[in-house]
Amino acid sequence: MKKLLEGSRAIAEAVKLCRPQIVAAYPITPQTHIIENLAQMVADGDLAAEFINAESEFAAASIVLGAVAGGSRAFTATASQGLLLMTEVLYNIAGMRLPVVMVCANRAVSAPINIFSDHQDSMTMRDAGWIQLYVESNQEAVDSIIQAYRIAEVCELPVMVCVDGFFLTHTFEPVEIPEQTQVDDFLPPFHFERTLNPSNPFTLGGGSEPDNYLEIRAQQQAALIDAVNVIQAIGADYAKLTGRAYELVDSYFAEQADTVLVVLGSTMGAVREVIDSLREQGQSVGVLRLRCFRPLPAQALVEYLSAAKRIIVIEKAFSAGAGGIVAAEVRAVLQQVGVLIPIDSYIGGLGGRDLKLTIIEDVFHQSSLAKSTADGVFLDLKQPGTATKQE
Amino acid sequence: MDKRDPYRHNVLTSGHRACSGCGEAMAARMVTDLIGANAIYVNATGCLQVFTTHNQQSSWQAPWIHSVFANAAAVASGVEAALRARGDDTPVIVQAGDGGTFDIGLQCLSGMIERGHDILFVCYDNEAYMNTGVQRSSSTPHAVRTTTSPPGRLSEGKHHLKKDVLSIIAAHHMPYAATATVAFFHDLKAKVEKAMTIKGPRFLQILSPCPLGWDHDASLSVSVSRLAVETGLFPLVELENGEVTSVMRLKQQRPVQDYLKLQGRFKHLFNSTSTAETATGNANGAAEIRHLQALADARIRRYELLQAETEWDTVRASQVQRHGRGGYRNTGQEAAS
Amino acid sequence: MGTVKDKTNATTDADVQEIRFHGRGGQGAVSAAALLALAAYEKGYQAQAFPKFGSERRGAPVEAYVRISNQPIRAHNQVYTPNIVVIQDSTLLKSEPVLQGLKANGLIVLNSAHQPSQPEEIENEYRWICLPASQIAETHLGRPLPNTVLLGALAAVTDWDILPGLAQAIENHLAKKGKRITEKNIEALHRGYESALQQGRADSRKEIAP
Amino acid sequence: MNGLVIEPGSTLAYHTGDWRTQRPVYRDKWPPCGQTCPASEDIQAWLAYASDQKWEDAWRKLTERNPLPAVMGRICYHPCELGCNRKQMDSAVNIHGVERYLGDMALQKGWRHKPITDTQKTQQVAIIGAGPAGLSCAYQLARRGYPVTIFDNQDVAGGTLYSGIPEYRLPKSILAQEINAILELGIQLRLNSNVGTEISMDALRNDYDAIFVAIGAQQARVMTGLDNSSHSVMAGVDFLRAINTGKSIQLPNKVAIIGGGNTAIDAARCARRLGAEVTVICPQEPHGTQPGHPGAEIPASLEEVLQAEAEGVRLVYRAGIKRLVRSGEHLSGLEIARVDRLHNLQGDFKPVLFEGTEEFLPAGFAIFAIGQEVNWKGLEAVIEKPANNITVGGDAAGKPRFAATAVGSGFQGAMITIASLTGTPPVYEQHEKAEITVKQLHLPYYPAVIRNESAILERWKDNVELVTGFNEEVTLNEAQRCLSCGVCFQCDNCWHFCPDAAVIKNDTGYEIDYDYCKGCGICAQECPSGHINMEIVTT
Repeated sequence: MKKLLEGSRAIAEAVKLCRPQIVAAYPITPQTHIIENLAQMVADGDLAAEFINAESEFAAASIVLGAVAGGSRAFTATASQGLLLMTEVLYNIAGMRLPVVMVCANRAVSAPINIFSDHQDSMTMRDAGWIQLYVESNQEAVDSIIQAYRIAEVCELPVMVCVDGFFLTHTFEPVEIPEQTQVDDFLPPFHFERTLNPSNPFTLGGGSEPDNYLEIRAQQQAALIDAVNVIQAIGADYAKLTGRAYELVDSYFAEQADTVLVVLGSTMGAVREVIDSLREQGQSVGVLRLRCFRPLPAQALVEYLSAAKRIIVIEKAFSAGAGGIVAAEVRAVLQQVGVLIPIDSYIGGLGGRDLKLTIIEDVFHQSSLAKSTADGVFLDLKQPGTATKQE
Repeated sequence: MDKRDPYRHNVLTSGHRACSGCGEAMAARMVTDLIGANAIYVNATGCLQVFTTHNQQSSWQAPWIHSVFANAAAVASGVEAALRARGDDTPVIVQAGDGGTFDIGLQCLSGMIERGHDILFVCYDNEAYMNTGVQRSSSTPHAVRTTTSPPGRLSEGKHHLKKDVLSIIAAHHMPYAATATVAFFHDLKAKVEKAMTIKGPRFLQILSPCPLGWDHDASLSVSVSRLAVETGLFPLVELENGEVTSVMRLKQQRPVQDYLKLQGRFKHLFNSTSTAETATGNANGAAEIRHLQALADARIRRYELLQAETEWDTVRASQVQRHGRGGYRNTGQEAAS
Repeated sequence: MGTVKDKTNATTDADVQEIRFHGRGGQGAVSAAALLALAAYEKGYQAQAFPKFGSERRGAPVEAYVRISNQPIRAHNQVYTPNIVVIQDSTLLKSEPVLQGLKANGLIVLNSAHQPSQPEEIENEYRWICLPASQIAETHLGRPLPNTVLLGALAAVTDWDILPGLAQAIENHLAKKGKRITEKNIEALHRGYESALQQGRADSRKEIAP
Repeated sequence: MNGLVIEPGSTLAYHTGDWRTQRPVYRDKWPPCGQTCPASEDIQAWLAYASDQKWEDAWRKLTERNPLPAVMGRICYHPCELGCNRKQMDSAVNIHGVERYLGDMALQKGWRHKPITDTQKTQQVAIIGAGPAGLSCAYQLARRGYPVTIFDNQDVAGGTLYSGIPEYRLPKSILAQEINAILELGIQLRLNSNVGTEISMDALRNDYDAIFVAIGAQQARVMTGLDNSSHSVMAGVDFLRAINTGKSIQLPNKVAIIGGGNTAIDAARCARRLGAEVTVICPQEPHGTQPGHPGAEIPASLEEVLQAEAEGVRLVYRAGIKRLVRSGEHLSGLEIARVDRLHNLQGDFKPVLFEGTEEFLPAGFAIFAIGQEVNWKGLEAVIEKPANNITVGGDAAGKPRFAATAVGSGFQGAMITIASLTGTPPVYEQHEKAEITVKQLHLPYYPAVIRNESAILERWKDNVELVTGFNEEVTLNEAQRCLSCGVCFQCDNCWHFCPDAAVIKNDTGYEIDYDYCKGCGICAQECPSGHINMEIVTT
């Protein structure tokens, strides 16, 4: 049954359904409502977990690392600076192949300090070895979290569910929360083979040498690449249970369109409106949302984008000194299979700047950037001197 | 599994790559065999982690995990909570060096204590960053030579004092915090065993001589550690809920020179050519030796190491007896069953 | 949905009603938005509510938004051109651009006994519902919290038929605070509803009815 | 996660022993107690057993070299305790107290000596003299399967132990029991058999394959130039024999003893027990006055002197006798004078007296205890025609003439005898171990424990044994004071302190696992007893 819930509450309900035994977190806007809800659930006895108030995000990540190694399902959430403070541990969790699930309430990275949403935080973690799922809505956040636990535990890889801060976390919208019995059927009790246990003493996180570091990393890479199949299979399984299907990528007329926009996250809703409007006007446009960004679903990108004549990427993060991250990766994937479609790379929505429908629509009307060296063009950029000075 | 020794488990077994005469290896072997293999060990980055896990080989015969440098206490918090969630009362032990305790790991340690996790945190204090080649830490004593506190025309080694981490930790209303060192095995044993009977966070700071970083002969690790205590520079004390509840009395106070002279890290103080006192306010070698003596005297006064009403003194604690004074509870046989 | 069409955003199919709440930190603007969305959702509409993104500071100006629609609401953008503005504190009229973007013929629900003179620079014609919500609240709750009173007024001047839904939402929302407080708030909700009706603005109901 | 390459193996596969440039080796050392024991007892070893309350093991270890522990525990002057390294820490281990306890316990429990071999030899050995040397030799030979016959000219076995040592120091019953225990090994004892007169040496040589001559030094030295052959004068050795064989002796009120040895003190104390006022004229200085010159001090043991003084014996030090003063046949006293030097110009022990220091010492009886000599009468051939199969031992072989020396001599005699019988070089079973000094010990590791002393009865006049033995608790306490110099006592230090798990503890001690030992040397540095050597690794 659908309920109108704040996104953070819906996320907390989803986490609760997964029966984590340990929740560890450190507050940071816009993640706070998620962990406040979880803390209340624990306080009310509705969630049989221990809520551990970490003294930093670095510690929170470390605690869930330890909790999973210690044999319990765990959850954490953070954003922005908190995610960056976790960086060392996130790489470590992935390298140790620990099935941790976290939510990143996506937020801009300072300086200047800015609490509003963009994707720079989780994008910066793209090489950490985590599976990254970027969700469009709170419904998808709920569904992805439940799937994330199973994906993580099957692959022995950590999963980061990326939820746009405020746009999703603070928004009340209708969400269907699965029944506990449904989730219990879908997600088996936590099992981690390498659990620290005196009856089978195991060394986790030992040193390696030039001799074998490469091989271990190669295994990690192979596991991430293989995870594409696991994510799809588990997604299909979930669809059977709930009727809600999620793919690696989410196409809205992408495969039929001459011009395809590529986006991530909650922007997709507005883009759908724009696509509808443009298609009503007879334009051959579509959009492809990368739900799964890590592992990069190369095969799906090729399938959905090869027939396009023009690709536009709007992304809420960039690789400073280079340009759009997603754009570069999409370009690389297509070029690898010999598809040379012009790709226009736009960066927008940074620091909470709303990607208004008009701005999105305007991108379709812009002439192609192809053959220019411009890459990562900033959208909605104010002219010098016109940026407001606000509180 | 190593079952060579029927009288101890060798939780930390042979083939590790610690330097010859390593005090930390010695201390860790004592601690882990006193606790046994029925525990989960969480290690911070550092010498102990590096020399015990190398290239697909581990010296640990108990479950052991290492994550990163700063987070051992937090990882342990997670492990402990996970075990508790599963109704498993296996003890959780953190092992860290002074870097992972005094400096980069202090925040996580503070969090672990504040949250009351049932964890024993053991700091093997060798008073500098030895793993990276002897750089100064906040545990490095005053006037010590390290590669980042070198003596020179304007310097007599480390300018600052050794951080009193024990007081910081005790100030958390800590159920149990104590110091120990390898030379006094039976004292160390009593403290480990006591710590293991207490619920909640517990802390042991174990002075662990480093032949490389302290620049003494490999055979002198125990002797040097004994002198650190006998001079008063490293008091052996116990604090419970922030109060000093026990000290090891010094039967006789030795002058600090006895300790300093064995170690190359203090050598510059004895042949100091620095005339820096007037120029920079730094002292010359002789004055620094007097300063170290004064620091020892102050610690002795603070903990009443000469007057304490206790029969537990440096002589009594050292004494051996025929067939030993008792060793380790856990043997390989016990752990196997 | 309704007769008020969004002319400022050509790409939007304008079946959406957008409501903007203005208040001060602590006055419950965000809660009010959520309660409104819940009541509408219970009535069968699609609804979305969210605060003005950012940190909340007690006493500082606060905004919250609601979208109500017959169609699923996909966009997560901010609200720029509301159909209705609810102003919980009349002092905000002077300090904040509370009427910014309000659609022509838009509705203003104001916590005030009197209708203020419309600033000259605003050309659009607006319809005002003014009621002393704080005083009403003071009478019924013992505290000048205008929130539920204004929601009652809003129910009175729209034809969403959400008065029972609001009462239910308030009951759920305040469940932890006890039956007495819940009852008083629901009473305040009804007083607001009645007060708005008594202003004889029945015509405005028709204008904005979805 | 099957096949994950991050699954680690064990570092046991990595042999850090290759890093080593020196290696620790457990090596027993030879402690000073053993070095100084005239009987070469492995004192440390039997104290170790005693420390573990393995009393019989301790007794058996002790009796490997000395079959008379109950006797020696009473009368030996325990030079071992002078050598004891524990003196540098507090005070020496009371070794003789433990020895006596073990000897007494053996007698009380009836422990019997056991042969070393089951093989009975056919070569016969004769031993002349049933004193400590002869008994010791017989014991060692018998344990090794040789048929042994002891000849003694007295009617009781024991030699000087019987005739020379008073009851209050060594009860006859104790001596008899220990001798019996030795004889139980199958030794023939022929008393009242005077070899040299009744039985000729030649006859003995015909009947026996080897002979050990241990006839003692029982003939009193006579001070020349004195009228000391007549009434009221007696040799100390004769006086003691008379006392010890139960002859009744009547003494006048005042008795003078001449000499400073143990015989003099024994005689003085015996005379005191007969009711006399006794003065000992001793040419040497008192104990402790001539440090570094032990020969200048009274040779009698300090304990004996102190006990004698406690019993009222008066000692006049650095005095010599100039003449006996007689009134008719009766002795009225001695003229004594101060000693200038102890040796004459020829270097012989013959105190030289100062002129003009004479004084009169009233005495009705004088006992000369100025040494004994060997009586070779009838056995001259032994000296004149040395033979491979004839060995001389005990007091007859030379000085020092201590009972323990005689016991040691008996052991050596047995070894030489066996060598001559088998045609092989003698096996002394001497310890080929490095000696250890106090500098190699780590004294702070040892607990301070006060030395236990035996109680001395105040009822000395009863002529019962004066010094009491230890009880078990005290004996254990004393044995545990042993520092175990140079020998492992399983204190666990090496085992605790090894950083590399290269010291493996087992039921009997420790072993080094050289696969992993890095040679840091901590074990050797921290070994309390100096048992561990660091030895350079040579390829």
